[in-house]
Amino acid sequence: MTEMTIPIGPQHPLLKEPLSIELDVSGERVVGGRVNIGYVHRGIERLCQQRTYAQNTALVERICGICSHAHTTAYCQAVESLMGLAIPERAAYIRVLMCELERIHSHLLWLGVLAEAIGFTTIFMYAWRDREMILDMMEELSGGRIAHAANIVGGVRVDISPEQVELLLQRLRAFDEQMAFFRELIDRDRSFHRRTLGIGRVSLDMVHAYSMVGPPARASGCDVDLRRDAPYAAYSSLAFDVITADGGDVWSRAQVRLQETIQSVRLCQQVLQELPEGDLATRAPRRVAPGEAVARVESPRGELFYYVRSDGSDRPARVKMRTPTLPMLLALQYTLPGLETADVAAVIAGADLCIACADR
Amino acid sequence: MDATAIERTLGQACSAPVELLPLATCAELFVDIPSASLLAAMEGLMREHDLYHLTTITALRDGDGFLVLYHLWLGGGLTLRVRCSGAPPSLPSVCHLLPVAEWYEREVHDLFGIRFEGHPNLKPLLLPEDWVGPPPMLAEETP
Amino acid sequence: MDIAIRLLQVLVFPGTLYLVAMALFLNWVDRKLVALWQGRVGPPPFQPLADLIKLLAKEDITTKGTPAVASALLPIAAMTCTMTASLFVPVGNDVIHSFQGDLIVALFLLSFPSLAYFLAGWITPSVYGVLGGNRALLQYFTYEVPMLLGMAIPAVYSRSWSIMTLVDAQHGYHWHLFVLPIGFVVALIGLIGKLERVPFDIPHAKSEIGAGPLTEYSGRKLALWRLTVMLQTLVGINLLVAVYLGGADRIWLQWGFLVYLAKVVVLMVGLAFIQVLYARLRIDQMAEIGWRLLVPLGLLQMVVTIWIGG
Amino acid sequence: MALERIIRWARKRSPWVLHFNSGGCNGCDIEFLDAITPRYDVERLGILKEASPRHADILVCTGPVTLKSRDRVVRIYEQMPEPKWVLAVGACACSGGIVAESYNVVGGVDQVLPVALYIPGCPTRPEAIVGGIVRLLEML
Repeated sequence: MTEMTIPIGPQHPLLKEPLSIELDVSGERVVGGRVNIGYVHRGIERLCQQRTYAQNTALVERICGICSHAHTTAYCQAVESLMGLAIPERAAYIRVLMCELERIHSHLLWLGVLAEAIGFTTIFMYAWRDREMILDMMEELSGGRIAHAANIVGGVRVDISPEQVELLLQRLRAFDEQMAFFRELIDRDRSFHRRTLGIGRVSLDMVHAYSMVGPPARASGCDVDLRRDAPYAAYSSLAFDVITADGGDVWSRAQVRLQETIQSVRLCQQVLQELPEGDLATRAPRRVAPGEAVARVESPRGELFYYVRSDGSDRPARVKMRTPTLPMLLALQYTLPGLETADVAAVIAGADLCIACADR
Repeated sequence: MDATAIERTLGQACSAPVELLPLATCAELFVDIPSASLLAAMEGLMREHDLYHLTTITALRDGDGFLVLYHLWLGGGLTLRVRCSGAPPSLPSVCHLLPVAEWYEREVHDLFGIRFEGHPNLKPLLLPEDWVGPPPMLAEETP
Repeated sequence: MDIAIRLLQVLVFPGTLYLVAMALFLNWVDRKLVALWQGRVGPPPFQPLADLIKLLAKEDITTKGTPAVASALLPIAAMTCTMTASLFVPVGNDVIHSFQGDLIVALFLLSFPSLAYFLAGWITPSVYGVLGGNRALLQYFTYEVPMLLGMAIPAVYSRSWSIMTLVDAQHGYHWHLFVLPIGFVVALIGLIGKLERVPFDIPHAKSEIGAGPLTEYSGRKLALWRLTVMLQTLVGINLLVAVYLGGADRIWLQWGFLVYLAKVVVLMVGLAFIQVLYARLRIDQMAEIGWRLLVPLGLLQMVVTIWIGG
Repeated sequence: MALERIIRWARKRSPWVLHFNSGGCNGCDIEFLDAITPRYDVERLGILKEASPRHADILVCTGPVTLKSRDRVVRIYEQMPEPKWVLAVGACACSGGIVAESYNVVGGVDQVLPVALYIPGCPTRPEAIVGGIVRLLEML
């Protein structure tokens, strides 16, 4: 069989971001794969040490365009616990609202990218057209479609007026009807099934070996969700259920992400209906006593981990962030062998990689 | 995740009494482990508390040596703190126990210059291959 | 005098000028419809013409390692074959040249561009080009057979290998479509596979191997290749209309040409609709549909045709 | 002379775009992809997103140029046939943006490529990207 190495190079129509994957192919079957990253490494951890705590929220938000709010939530929670600061109830609720809206738009973005990878451009267009509804909601709330600057250390900067609550609930209902189309697509569209069912299957012990997190882990039966296991912000007083599947293939991941979107819509509706009164933020001191703190947040792609250490000055001594895509990329390197070359695109897109997150 | 059982396991692994200190700031348990018994501690935890999730490995400068934190998840957050010093600072690699550590150790090696004995390929992960100069996180002045 | 008319026919009306204009128009219809069904606005009119002229005016890079002569000749050869094939296919109710057996010549000439498309990818040094070439070759074999079969069935049914006589045999509404529906479906899917349209656009799968065989081509060569693909679409549709849908039947007299145009556009709308509905197939699924579904169906229809004797 | 005008008309009507992210957070990339999807739909201006540098006229660069992707950006630019233009989309591409003084960032795209048009914004709104491309077409 013809041995060949196919570079899915830093510039490739499948990838929105630079990532280099070399596939060793014999005939139409992949026999080996090497993933190397680092094209988007901007040394954010080093830059965080040169800025004050408040300035870092703007920097941390620009690690990744899709889950910017998750990053600021994790960072602010780490710094708030470092300062021993309790944020007001209303701020916790608004944080959850933005987190869930971001989860919905991230999953829809992923559905579009997967559809384009398997050549289903129509679904790419529909998914991204409906995603605009969510971006409108976020823009109306915080003024920004992608970088919202909603979080500040000590609370949130965004307030929701009663009319906005009404409008948002109405938009969420309209969005929910649109989601019915995608649910039906995932369940019944044969041409979607043919390219995703049983492809790139990941077993539960592979998930454990590579500490995989988020929807890909839950799609293989690993029932971990930080919103329920280690509730933060206002998740402890909200009702939602964690979606798991046990197929482990690209289709089960699509199923998990779609159901999660529905849970997120339910969560948003709960937050809007039970939004408590109160102010939005408590004042945060400029200098922080020496100490260290850890924060874990369930970002759209999985567990986002932040570690902040202070040395008494107004700048953090060390900020360490671990994004959920890193283990996913490592696991990808070991799940690619054995695939057909034509399925590689579906598996890479199915893994919902965010390279800007992974490289920091 | 019951702290006493973990304390007993780690105590056996490090053959010295070990104490889990809950962090004052958040629900995370820190424990200091001598670098020699790091592997034993990991195997103990994996064997008795079915540890499988290594969130990440954080390195930070502490005086002349380094502190390396292994953040684990056993239903709750647990961090093993290991002090490491020496001319070329080095630690035993854990990636034969937890394969995900392969990339975390490469990244710590990139940014802090800490060598991990027994690591399959300690090539740069995030920095370009032809990176010249000291590990970036140690450089004093901003470049 | 006769030569002047011949030249006029070859160069202007049913010949080059008309073909290029019609191919560009059909390409615009295709892109506009796909965009509208996807909720988008779609390209403005004359967009394919603008693309073509821009590409012709662009720098023509021949990468090191690509034989310059071959890479220049292939698109020209592919286009001339498609043009010559269209000599025998009636446009409206007149055809440039018709003889017994011109259906076979047309089909043979139409199959060469797909081979040239494979060679175009094969001679470029880029991995995507070679891979695209391999896939194009595999798809070429899998979909030439159903298409040839689909086109041959009406010929067997109406006992003639000349397209014009086939058109006349369908005079007055008994089109071959009504008599041989399975043959029409086999020919149509064969045509979609041959033109490498979604769901069979595997050789130039944008998300897997970039532009496939044409990855390394730019400027004039790329323009010629894109025009060839458009011409193939037009000639393929013309062939289907003539052989299955009765072409421009004499009973509509002078309106015959408009009816023929309507049929071509309706078929184009059908092709665009299929493009919106499906995801791209994998190479093995494509081969499976080709050999396990289309060829047996075609043979079944052939046996039925021979049995009912026409 | 007429041929010249026709060619200019064709270039204005069918600018094919190639997108490359040389190191940014994917904010600007998503906004560029938004420009292709139904709400903004740049295909009505004849803009197509192409898969290979050989087919493209405009290189949309998002993100600062990091050390590792510097030679990659230059190679892609060289692969593109003339006439070609570079569009720097987003604050990072224009000047290195918020991560300008990082150890792994060279700076904006203009440190490496001749940039025809800068589109600021962090992230750039899709309308700004579409407006930028139209402004570039008017400059032809």
